[in-house]
Amino acid sequence: MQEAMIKRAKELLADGTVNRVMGWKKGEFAYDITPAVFDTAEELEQDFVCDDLTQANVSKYLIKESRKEGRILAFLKPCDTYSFNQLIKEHRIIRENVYVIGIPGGPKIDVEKIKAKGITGILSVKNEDYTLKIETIYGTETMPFYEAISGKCESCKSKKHVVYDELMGEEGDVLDSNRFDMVEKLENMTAQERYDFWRGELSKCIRCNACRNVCPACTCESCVFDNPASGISQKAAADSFEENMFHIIRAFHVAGRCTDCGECSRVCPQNIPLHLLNRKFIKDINSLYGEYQAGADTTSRAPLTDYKADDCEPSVVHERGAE
Amino acid sequence: MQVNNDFQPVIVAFCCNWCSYAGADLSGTNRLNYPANVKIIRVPCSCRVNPMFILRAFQKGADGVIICGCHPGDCHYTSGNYYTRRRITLLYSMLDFLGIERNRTRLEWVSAAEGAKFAAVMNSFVDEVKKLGPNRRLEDLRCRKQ
Amino acid sequence: MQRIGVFVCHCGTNIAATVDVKAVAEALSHEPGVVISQDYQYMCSESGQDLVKNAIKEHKLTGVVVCSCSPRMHENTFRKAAASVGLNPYLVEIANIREQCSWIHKDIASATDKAVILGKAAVAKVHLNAPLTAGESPVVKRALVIGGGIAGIQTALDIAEAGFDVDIVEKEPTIGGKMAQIDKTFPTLDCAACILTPKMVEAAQNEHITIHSFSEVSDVKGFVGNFTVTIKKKARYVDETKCTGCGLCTEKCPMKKVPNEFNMGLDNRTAVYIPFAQAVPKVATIDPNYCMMLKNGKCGICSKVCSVGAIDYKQTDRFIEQKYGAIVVATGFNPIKPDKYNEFAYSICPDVVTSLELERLMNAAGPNGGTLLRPSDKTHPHTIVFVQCVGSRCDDEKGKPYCSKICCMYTAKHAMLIREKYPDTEVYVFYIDVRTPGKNFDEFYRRAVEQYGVHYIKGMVGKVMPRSDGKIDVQASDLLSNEQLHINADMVVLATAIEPDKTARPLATMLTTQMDTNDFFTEAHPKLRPVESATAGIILSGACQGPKDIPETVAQASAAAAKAIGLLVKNSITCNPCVAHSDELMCNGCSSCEKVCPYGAITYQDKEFRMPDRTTAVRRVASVNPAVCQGCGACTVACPSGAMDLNGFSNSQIMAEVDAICK
Amino acid sequence: MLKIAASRLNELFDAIAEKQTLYIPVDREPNTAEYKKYESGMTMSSALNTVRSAKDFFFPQTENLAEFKVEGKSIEVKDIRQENEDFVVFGVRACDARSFSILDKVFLSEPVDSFYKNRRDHGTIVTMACTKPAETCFCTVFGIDPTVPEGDVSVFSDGENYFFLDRTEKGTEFVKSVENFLEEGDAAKLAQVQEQARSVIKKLPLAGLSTDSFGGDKLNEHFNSEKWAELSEACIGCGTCTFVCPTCQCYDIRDFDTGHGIKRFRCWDSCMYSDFTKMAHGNPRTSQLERFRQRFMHKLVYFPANNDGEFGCVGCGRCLAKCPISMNIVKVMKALEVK
Repeated sequence: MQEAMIKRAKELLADGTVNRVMGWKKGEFAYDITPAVFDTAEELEQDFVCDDLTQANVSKYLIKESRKEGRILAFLKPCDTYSFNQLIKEHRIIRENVYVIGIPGGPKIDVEKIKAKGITGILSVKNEDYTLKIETIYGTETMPFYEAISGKCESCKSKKHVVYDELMGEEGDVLDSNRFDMVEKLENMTAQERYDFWRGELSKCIRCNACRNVCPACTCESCVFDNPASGISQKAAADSFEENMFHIIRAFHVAGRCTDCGECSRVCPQNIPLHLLNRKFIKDINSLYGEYQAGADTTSRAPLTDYKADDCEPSVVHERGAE
Repeated sequence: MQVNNDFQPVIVAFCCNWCSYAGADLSGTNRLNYPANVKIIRVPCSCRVNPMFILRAFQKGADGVIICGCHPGDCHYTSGNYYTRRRITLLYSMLDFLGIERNRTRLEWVSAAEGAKFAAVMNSFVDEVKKLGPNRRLEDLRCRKQ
Repeated sequence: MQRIGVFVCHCGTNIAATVDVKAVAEALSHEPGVVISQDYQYMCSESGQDLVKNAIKEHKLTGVVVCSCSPRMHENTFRKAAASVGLNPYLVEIANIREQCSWIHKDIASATDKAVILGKAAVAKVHLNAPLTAGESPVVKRALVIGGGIAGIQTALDIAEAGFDVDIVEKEPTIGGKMAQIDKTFPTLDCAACILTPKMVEAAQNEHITIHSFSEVSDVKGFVGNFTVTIKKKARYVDETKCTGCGLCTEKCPMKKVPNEFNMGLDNRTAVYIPFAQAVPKVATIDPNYCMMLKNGKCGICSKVCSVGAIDYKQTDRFIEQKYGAIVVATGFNPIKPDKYNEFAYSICPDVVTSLELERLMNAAGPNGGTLLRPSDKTHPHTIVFVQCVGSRCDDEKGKPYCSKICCMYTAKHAMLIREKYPDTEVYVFYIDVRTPGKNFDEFYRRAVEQYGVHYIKGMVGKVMPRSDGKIDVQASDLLSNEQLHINADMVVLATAIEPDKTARPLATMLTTQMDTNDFFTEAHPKLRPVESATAGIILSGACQGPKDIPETVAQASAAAAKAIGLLVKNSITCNPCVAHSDELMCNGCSSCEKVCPYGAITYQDKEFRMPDRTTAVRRVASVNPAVCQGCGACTVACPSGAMDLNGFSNSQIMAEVDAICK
Repeated sequence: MLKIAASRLNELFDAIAEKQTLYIPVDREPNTAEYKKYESGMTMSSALNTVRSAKDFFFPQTENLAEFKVEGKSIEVKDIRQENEDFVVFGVRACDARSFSILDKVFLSEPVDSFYKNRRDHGTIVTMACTKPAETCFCTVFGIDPTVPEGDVSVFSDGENYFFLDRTEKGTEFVKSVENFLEEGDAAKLAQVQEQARSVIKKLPLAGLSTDSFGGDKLNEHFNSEKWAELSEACIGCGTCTFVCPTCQCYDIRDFDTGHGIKRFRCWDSCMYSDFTKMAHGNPRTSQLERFRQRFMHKLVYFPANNDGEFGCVGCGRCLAKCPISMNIVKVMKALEVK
């Protein structure tokens, strides 16, 4: 696929359809892949990469890129197209300036999962018939492919591209995913158990803002948490409350806008399952106000800027099972 | 559950100007008693209540937060309370998800004519929060009174 | 540094009996920024206000906190007082220590503590208050009246009388509305047409009034003083400016089997028609559902006979745009169709009619030329049963929960008219209650019973069954004698509930006005502002606001006109300064705020900005029209970045109050 | 050399913890370690390093500096220092151990940061020699020998035993305080383990990285380099690299209104943030390119310029592993390298 992508990108550069290509660039090892903009065929030949370890969602970069001169080619995985569409809806990306090629999605491999097996000194990772062959400085290691699947791909919601100018590979379907299982598991716990779970997770937060800054829904010119005039700006969580505050407000601000791309949890250096907060909102919205998938289209009214006269009362929360 | 009678919870009530604040006034005019723990903040519409305000109240030492607005369909601004209802439902659900006691938060519709309801709601909410005891799960320790 | 004055009111003993006002004043004097803290017997009195004014001058106050009764009571009083000595009125805050403190608490210690906290919250807020200046927006000196019934006509005439231009938009080909269909009016029994038609003519001839008949409002933009309305002039296939209303086309039209809606479908009209003789404008209209020419291009007779060449088969809907300063809604009512009530056999028996149908049956211009005959066999009815509250005061979904108000009186009128004209006819009225409040109303009803011998029976009609001999068996219960009755009737008249016109709901959405669950427009205040809607500049006239009889409708119509005139005489209106505003540097143009704004006050524009890194960029940013914004604050919460904030209730002000309360 | 059998390590921990607070790295998840206050029964992590560095012990992410008690119009200043307790950090790697001396240059030079100094004075650092470095390791580039870490006490493992080498006065005192748990041991196998580690270190993929192109005198070569645009292009401006970095030492001081007073605290700041060093007129570095450049110029040019050629990086590799977009100091050095 990578070769075909480079070939197609070079064609589109050559015929003037686009003047730049948004993709990913090889790193020092197998896994340290960086989103990058390529201007020439030579650069593409040299550095372009799109393999099992290429996870980053590049939609957010297109906010800026689509405002530059000329048109940019962007390779988007199915999940990335949802983010892209949502950004179109919010008038953040200028659609005409992006040429979208839909590429097949995952499952992608997360190197963290390989490292968690105690494998270190990783030089290269190859998928040989669903067995990963990992070259390390200490020799060759193997592990089953499925044990290294990235968290965001484990509960993939859709293999369908919701927006593209052309497709490479076959189009997939919206999947019946198990993505709410963990949310449900938490819902079925007692309040004390939930409290303990989240305290354990959120207390790890170092407020590096990686989740926020990578999030394609967090596109404010100035975040409330960076703006001293907001009264809640913080540079660090000086108390457990502030850890809660940051993550609750962030989840609330992206509620109805989060496409569940999973980048927040992927980039968290402390492995906090932040996507569960967003998924909780998605699950609530689906069950209380009707199925809604942010980014599935560019016209529908978002659940929090919409209402029905007979919406449920907040007492639905209070009437749930015992605390 | 053990009820600590000495515990005097701090209750913040956000009331919309057109219905609930007037309802609160009416409950005063009719001399209907409710505990002094309840302190009202006047907002133009319940939809002015930002989730940040609710969290801020808990941070700074509130033990319960209640939002009151016009009945659905009666909003002075036509649709404000409908947005409130969605936002607050989701927020309360999230707080519950994080294990924060769900009875510390409430949303009630109180019209300008419902002075008696206002007093009844406040009485029951204060009782509820008293049963729960001080807010510990969503407090900022730095703000705890020495 | 702020210089804040705190003024604690005793309100006689209203506050002072439960709150230690001196302690409150003392406690608040220690708050940061407070330079003077005083208490006084009656702060709202002349001398109390002077105390505040003098303190503002003497201590050069930058903010004032009055601890007193509800701000809903005296906020304006103290704001005016402050303004009179040069302090911006929006630098005054009220701490409500009466309704929300002294009146609800009995224990002095806890009430005093609470009063101090409420005072601290107000001080904390006033620290962040900004001087606000109410903006002004110009008023377009023209009014729109939607609906051309008696309500709309009266409102338009009164507005025109004051010298302002006013347009009437009427969806039917003629103005006149329901009153034009009515035969006689209660309680005077004078002829409806005789008193209505002169008014219709007056409206048509008034130089200030423009009538857009056969037209609808299709879009409303703008705000009080400056509405832009799009009016759809539906194609009537007749050039209004040429048609003289001679009626020749209607005589010659071969399509004569069109149900005549003016006569409630009890007779027929032609495809090209003038609804009734006194129609205004007296212009023909072609019904495209029946016209052979419009349907299949075969006919064209009307065009041939028209001597002025007014027929225009190619006419299409036209849209005109007009600016208005005020809009009066007078969309009126309709009787409900009683076909859901199987027990009354309305759908299966032609001799079961509604009251409005009876009006037409008795009207000289009606299908029978004014002689009351049964619709089925055109014979004279000898026994007539009136059924009250059909669909009114109804618990189930078939009807309406409210009392339709006018039925008791018009039924008395009908009964009386029938007994007067046809003394051999027995008239029975089945009622739940007879409600006749109103000038000369109860006397009128008593005349029906006492003078005209109408049989009023308190009870319910259980079943109406048409019999094979043409008679109608009416089964009913007499609640007073507790007997079951069978009446062998010739006709049954149903006093059906009235409901708002179906066009009202979409109109309310366009106007951003509120409606109740029954689709009646909601007034701004049920007692004190009964003719205005809560949306500034939208005024209510007639039955669109609730069931009304003619005198009440006319009274409200004139009241609505007074409100419209009150607006139009102003050159500009003062806007509420507590409105939202967007910080363009923070706005990311996502449109969340725009979507939740009930007034359409937020628009977006692409603006060029100098970015922090010294480049320029075009960004889409929100801006709020302060004249349209009503200050609800929905947008401020929808905005994730906090770019949107609300004057007078800013994020920081509310959080300062929260902090002060939670201390 | 004094040693303790690996099986008896927890006995030693229990003994230390009895006298003072002890922190050891423990596994939170497989191969994800964090320092925790030792409680009896905890197992020391075998992971190469912790996600967060050990700088927290001397320069915590947030630290209260003072409290102002406010009552009405009166303000009273209260001393709320909390950094006066002795503690031991066990298991610090060579890279982090070197980071302390870098931080010392910042915080212990005049004017001395008394909060930092107090914590330094009260802390004993027990380091642990590396035996199995990762692909992201490049400490040797900065002259660090991970097989012989600095610290008050260095500990070496041969798989069966832990050997103790006291290197400072404080270290000697520490070893003395636990000497009845230690015994003289044969370090022959240790030398073998060390030799093996050194041979791996030589072969590490980043071992060839050179600092020759960098240093205090290289300002003009790099500041205006065209490479910064491309390098910073993907940077999302988060603070992950600075917060996991053992040598990043920027902080902000803020006041928090508690309702009954003000708590003045300092907290880590990141030069990657758009509001870093924001002043009345705005931020002096207005683009992400400038912020990005600042971080790497600081580590590779400005810091050595002010600190006798010492670079502001210890090659721990944390930013390589944690950067959300995998841009890091190694890629920057390679791109800017003058060949």
